[in-house]
Amino acid sequence: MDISELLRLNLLSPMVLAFFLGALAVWLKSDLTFPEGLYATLSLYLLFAIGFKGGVELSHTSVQAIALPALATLLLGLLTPVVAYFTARRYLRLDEANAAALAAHYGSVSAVTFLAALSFVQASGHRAEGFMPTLVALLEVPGVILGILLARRASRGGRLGEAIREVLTGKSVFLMVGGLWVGVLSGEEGMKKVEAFFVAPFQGALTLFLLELGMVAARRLADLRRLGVRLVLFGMAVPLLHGSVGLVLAKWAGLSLGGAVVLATMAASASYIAAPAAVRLALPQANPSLYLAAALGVTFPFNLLLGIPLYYATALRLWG
Amino acid sequence: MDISELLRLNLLSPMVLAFFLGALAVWLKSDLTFPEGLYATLSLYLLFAIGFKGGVELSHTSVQAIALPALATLLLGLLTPVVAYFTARRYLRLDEANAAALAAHYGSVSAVTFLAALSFVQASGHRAEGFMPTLVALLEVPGVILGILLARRASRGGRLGEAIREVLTGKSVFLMVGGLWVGVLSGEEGMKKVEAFFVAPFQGALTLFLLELGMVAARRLADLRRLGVRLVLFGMAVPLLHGSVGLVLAKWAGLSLGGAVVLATMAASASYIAAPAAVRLALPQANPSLYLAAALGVTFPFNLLLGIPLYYATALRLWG
Amino acid sequence: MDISELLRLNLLSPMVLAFFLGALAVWLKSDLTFPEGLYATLSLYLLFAIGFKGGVELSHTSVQAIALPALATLLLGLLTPVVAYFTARRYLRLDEANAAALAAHYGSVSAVTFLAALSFVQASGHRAEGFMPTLVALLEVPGVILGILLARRASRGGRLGEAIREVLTGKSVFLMVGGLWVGVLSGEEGMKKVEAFFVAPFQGALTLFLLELGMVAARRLADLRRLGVRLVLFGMAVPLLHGSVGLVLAKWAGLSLGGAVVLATMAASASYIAAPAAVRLALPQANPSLYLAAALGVTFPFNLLLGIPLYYATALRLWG
Amino acid sequence: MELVRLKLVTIVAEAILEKRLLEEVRRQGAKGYTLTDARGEGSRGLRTMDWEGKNIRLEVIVGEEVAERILRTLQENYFPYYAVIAFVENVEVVRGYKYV
Amino acid sequence: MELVRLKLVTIVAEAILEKRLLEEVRRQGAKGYTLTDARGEGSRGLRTMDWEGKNIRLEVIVGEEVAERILRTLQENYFPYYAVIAFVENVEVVRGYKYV
Amino acid sequence: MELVRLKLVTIVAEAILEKRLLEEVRRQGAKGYTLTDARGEGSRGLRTMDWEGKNIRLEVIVGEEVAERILRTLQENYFPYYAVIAFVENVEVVRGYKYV
Ligand SMILES: Nc1ncnc2c1ncn2[C@@H]1O[C@H](COP(=O)(O)O)[C@@H](O)[C@H]1O
Ligand SMILES: Nc1ncnc2c1ncn2[C@@H]1O[C@H](COP(=O)(O)O)[C@@H](O)[C@H]1O
Ligand SMILES: Nc1ncnc2c1ncn2[C@@H]1O[C@H](COP(=O)(O)O)[C@@H](O)[C@H]1O
Ligand code: NA
Ligand code: NA
Ligand code: NA
Repeated sequence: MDISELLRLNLLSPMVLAFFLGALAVWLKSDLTFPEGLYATLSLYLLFAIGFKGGVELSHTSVQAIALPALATLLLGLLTPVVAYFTARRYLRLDEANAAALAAHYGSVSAVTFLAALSFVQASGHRAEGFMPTLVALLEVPGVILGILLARRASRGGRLGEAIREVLTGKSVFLMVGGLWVGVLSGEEGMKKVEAFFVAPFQGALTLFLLELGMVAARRLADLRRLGVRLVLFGMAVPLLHGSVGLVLAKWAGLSLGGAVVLATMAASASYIAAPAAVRLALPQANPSLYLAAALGVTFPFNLLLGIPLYYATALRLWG
Repeated sequence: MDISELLRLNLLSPMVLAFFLGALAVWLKSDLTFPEGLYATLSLYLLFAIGFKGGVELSHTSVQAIALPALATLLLGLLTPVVAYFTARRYLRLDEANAAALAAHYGSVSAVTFLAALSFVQASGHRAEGFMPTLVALLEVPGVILGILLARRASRGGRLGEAIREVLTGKSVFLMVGGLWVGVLSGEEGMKKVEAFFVAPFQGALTLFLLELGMVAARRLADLRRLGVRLVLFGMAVPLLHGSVGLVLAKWAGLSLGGAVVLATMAASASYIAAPAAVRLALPQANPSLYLAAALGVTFPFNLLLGIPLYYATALRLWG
Repeated sequence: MDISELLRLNLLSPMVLAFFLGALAVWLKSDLTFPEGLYATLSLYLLFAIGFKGGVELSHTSVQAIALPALATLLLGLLTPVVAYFTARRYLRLDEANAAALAAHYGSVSAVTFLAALSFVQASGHRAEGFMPTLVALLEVPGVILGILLARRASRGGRLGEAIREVLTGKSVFLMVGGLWVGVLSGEEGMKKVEAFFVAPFQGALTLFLLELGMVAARRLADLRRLGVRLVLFGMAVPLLHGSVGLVLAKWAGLSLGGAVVLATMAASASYIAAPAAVRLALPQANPSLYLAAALGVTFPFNLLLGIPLYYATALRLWG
Repeated sequence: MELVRLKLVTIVAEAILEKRLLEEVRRQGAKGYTLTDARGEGSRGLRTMDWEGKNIRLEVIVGEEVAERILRTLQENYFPYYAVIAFVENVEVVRGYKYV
Repeated sequence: MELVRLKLVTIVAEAILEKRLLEEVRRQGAKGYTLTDARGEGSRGLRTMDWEGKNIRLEVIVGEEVAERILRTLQENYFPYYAVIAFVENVEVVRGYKYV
Repeated sequence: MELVRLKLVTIVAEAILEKRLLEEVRRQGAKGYTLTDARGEGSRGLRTMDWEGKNIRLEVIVGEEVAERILRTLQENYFPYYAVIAFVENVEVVRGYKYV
C-alpha cells in the first residue's frame, strides 16, 4: 500500500471524519451537544481500556524486551518538555509560567493520537510492539511534572508537592495505570471475559469521543485566531521536532518500524486530558486559552492528518 | 412463515416488549427513571448509527439504483404533510397552527418505527434495499419545513428562515446526515472498524431506548384521554392513508417488496424526535400535548402493533 | 483445577481487581469520580440483563425442573431474615429498628455477588442450572418485606403497605422482574437480536460497575471503624450461616453442585441495591451507616474473596 | 412590570425523598416546583447509595402562609428522621399572582 | 470587602429555549450567566420531549435597570407562549462592579 | 417555627476547584454545603476541558462572620487566578442554630 493510499485511509477513517463532523457542528451552529457525563464516561472507558490492553500485553512481555524501549520513553519524557519550554520562551517570547504550561502539555502524551497511530500502523501492514500502551502510561506523567518544575520560579511557591501528587492520583493517570495493573494481573484469562466490552467496541466508542472532541476543538479556534500565527507554527514545528527525536530513540531502543512510528507519534503529541487539569491547578497564572488552543486546536489535527504519515514515511527510510 | 406467526414475532420482540414494560412502569407508579443523559445518549447513538449504516450502504449504491426511490421519498415528504394538514383542519377542526404542527409530525419520520419495519421485513424472509436509511434522512426534513410553511399565516411572522435553519442544523437531522456522510466516506473499511459498536449492539440499545420511550408515551395517555377519541382515530387513520400512498409510490419507484413495506412504514410514521423540537420553537402557539399524544401515544404503538403487518399483508398482494 | 488455583482465578478476575482498584482510588484520595448517571446507567443495564437472561433460560425450563428450587429459595427468603434479625438483636444488641434493617439486607440478595459465584462455578468446570437468575428475582423481595414486618412494632405505624408497594415497584425489582418477562416472552429468538448488547459486554460493564462500587465501599470503611469489630464479625458470620443453610436446601431441592454453590452464595449475600432504598423509606429511624457498612464494606468483599471458595469446597464434600 | 412579593422556599434533602416531598408541598398548597440534582454534606454524612441519586434541591414559590405550612411539616415529619435543610427568602415574581 | 448590591434574576424555562434566552439576556446587557439543568412542574405540565432536556434554571447578576429590561422582554415575548417563571432578589456581590 | 436569620453564600467557580473550595469553606467554619453542577460564561470564557466538568455552584449557609471570612479568602486567593463569582443573601433557616 503506498503512502497516498494510507493517507486516504487515515483521513477517511470514521474517527477522523467524526472529529471534523464535530467541528462542522460548531461551525454550523448546530445545537448538537453531548449530554453531561457522556464525555466523561467515554474518557473513563477509553483510558481504562488502553491501560488494560497494555497490561494484558505486558503480562506476557519479558523484562528484557521492554527495558530499552521504556528507557527511551523516559528520556523522551525528560527531553521533550525542555525542548518545548525553550522553544516557547525564545520563539513565542512567553513568560515562564506560560512556557512551562506548554512544556507540560507537549511533554506528555495524547491517548487519542496514540490510538490513531496504532490504527495507521496496522492499516499499513506493520505491527507495533504489544507493550506500547505501557509506554503511554510511562510518558503521561513525567512531562507534566517537569513542566511544573520548570515553572517553579514562576509559580507562587509551595504547592509543588501537592501538584505532583495531584498528577499521579489524577483520574487520567490513575485510570490508565490502574487499568494496566488489572490487565497485568488478570492476563489473557481476564481478557477473554471482558474483551467484548473493552476491546471490540473500542474504536466505535472512540468515534463518538472524537465527535465531541471536534466540537471542543472548534470552539478553541476563536482563541487561536486571537493568539496568532506564531502559535500555529509552534503547534506544528514542535511535533515534528519531537517526532524526530522519538524516531531516533526508537531506533536506538531497537523497536520495530511499527513501534517506532507509534513512539514518535507519542512524543509528537500533546496531552489535552491529563495535562490541562494539572496545569490549571499548579500554574493558575498561565493562560488556558494558549495551551488548549495549541494542543487541541493545532497539534492534535496536525498529527492526525499529516504528522503520522510523515513519521511513517521517515521511518520507512530509516528502517528500510 | 404466515402472518399470525409474524405478528407474534413482532409483538414478542424485546424492543416491543420493552416499550410496554416502560408503559407498565408508569402505570404501576414504579420509581423507575432513566438517569439524566441516558435518553439523550441513546438517541445520539441510534441516530448516528442509522445514518452511518445508511451511508456505508450508499457508498456501494449506484445513482441509478437510488434515483427513483429518492424521488418517491421526496414526493412523500411533500404529499403527506398536506394530507395530514387538511385532515386535521377538516376532521379535527383544529386552527391553522395546531393543524400545521400535526402536519409537521406526520410529514416526517420516526426512526424507531423505521427500524421496527426493517426487523419485521427481515424476519419475514425478505430484504429491504440497503439504502433505506438514506431515505429516512431524506424524509426527515421536508415534512417539518412544509408544516411550518403551512402555518406561516398562523405563526407570528418573521422567524421562518430561522426555523428552517434550526431544523437543518438541529441535532437529530445533523447526527443522521452526519453519520451518513461518515459512512459514505469511510465505506466498508470504516464499517469493519466500528461494527462492534455501531451495528452489533444496536438492537439491544434500541431495547433500552424503547423502555424509556414507553414511559414517556404512557405519561402522554392522560393528555390523550382529555383530547378525545377523534384524535385517536386521526392517529390511526392518517398512518393507513400515508402507508397506502407509500406503497403506491414504492411500486412506481421499483422497490422490492421489503423496501416497499419499509417505505410505507416510514410514510405512515410520525416523528417524535426532530419534529417536536422544531415545532415548539417555530409554532409556540400550537399545543404540544396534542401533537405528542397523537404521534407518540397513538401512531407509534399503532404502527408497531398493527400498521407494519398490515402494510406487509397489502404489499404481499401488490407484489405477489 | 484445585482450590488454590480457583482462588487465584477468582481474586485475579478483572471484576474483583476493579473493586479493589476503586477502593485504592479512595485511599489515595484520587479525584476519580464516576459521572452522575453512569452508576445508575450501569445498575439499570445489569439488572435488566440479569433478568432477561434468566427469562430466556426460563422460557425453556419445565415447571417440574424449577418447582423445588423455587420453593427452596422462598424458604431461604423467609429463614434468613429471621436468623439475621435475632443474631443482630442478641449478638449486636441492636434495637428493633436497626436489627430489622440488617435483616432486610441479609434476607435479600446481592446481584453482583451472584454473578461472581456464577463465574466462579463456570471457571471451576461446573455448570449452574440455567434458571438461577430467576431465583435471584425470587429472593430479592421477601427478605426486604419480612425485615420491614419484623420492625413493625419499631416503625411508627401506618406505612407498611406503602413500603411493600415501594419494594415491589421499586426500580431494582421492577427492572429485574421486567427483564425476566421480556426474556420469557421473547425467548431464544429475542436473545439472538440483543445478545451483543445484553450478554457479550456484560462482564466488562460489571467491571466498570465494580470500580465504582469499590469507591463507595471504601468510603464506608470509616463508618466501619467507628461501629466496631462486632459488626465486622457479624458481617462474616451471618454469610457463613446463611451459606450453609443454602447448601442444605439446595441439596434437598436436587440442585447440581454448581447450582448449589450459586444458591448458597445468594443466601449468604446481602443486598445493597434494592434493600437500602426500601429500608431508608420504611425504617428511617434505623442507622444507614450500620447496614451499608455491614453489607457493602464487610459481607460483599468477604463473599467475593473467601465466601464463594468456601461454599464451593463444602459443596465438593456434600456432592462428592 | 407586575412584580409580586412572594416567598421562595428552598429545601435540600436526600434524593430518596423526592416523591414524598413533592406530594407534601403540593398538599400544602404549592402550585408548582423546580428541582435540581445536588450533592452535599452536613451533620449526617452520606446516607443511601448513589443508585438512588444523592440530594435534591427543591424550590417552591408560594405565598407566606403556604411557606409556613411547608416548613412546619418538614420540621415535624422529616427533620427528625432524614437529612434535610430548608430556608426561605423574599423574591419578587413576574406575574406572581399565578403562584398563590 | 467590596460588596456591591445587585439584582439576581432567576429564570426557569423549558430547556429548548436555552439558546434564545442566553441571547436575550446578553442583548439586554447581562455580562455573564450561570445555568443549571432542572426539572419541574407548573401550570403547563410537561412540554417537549426529554431528548431536548427538561428545564433550565438560568441566573444572571445584573444592575437594576438591566434586570427590569430582562423581565419585560420575558413578559412580552416568552410568557404568552412558553413555560417560564422568573423572579428577582437582592444580593451582595464580591467585586460587583464587574457585572454591571 | 424556629427560623434563624443567616447568610447564604453562593459561589460559582470552575469545576476543577471543587476539592479546594470545599476545604476552604470548611476551614473558614462552614458546617455543611450543597453543590450543583452548572455551566456558564463570564468575563473569562471557557477554561478547562469538559472532562473536568464545567462549573460548580456551591451554597453554604453560615453566620455573618463566617460568610465574611469565606468571601475574603475567595477574594485574596481565588479571584486573581480563577473564574469565580460569589454573592451573599439573607435567608431564614429552619432550625438555623445547627449551622452556626
Ligand atoms: N450549612 C449548610 N449550607 C448549605 N447546605 C447545607 C448545610 N448543611 C447541610 N446542608 C445540605 O443539607 C443536606 C442535609 O444536611 P444534614 O441534615 O445536616 O446532613 C446536606 O447533604 C447538604 O446538602
Ligand atoms: N410555584 C412554583 N415554584 C417553583 N417553580 C415553579 C413554580 N411554578 C412553576 N415553576 C417552574 O417553572 C416552570 C414553568 O412553569 P409553568 O409556566 O407554570 O408551567 C415549571 O416547569 C417549574 O420548573
Ligand atoms: N453576571 C453574571 N451572572 C451570573 N453568573 C455569572 C455572571 N458572571 C459570571 N458568572 C458565572 O461565574 C463564572 C465565572 O465568571 P468569570 O470569572 O467572570 O469568567 C461564569 O462561568 C458564570 O458561571
Ligand atoms: Na509529547
Ligand atoms: Na410520516
Ligand atoms: Na441473603
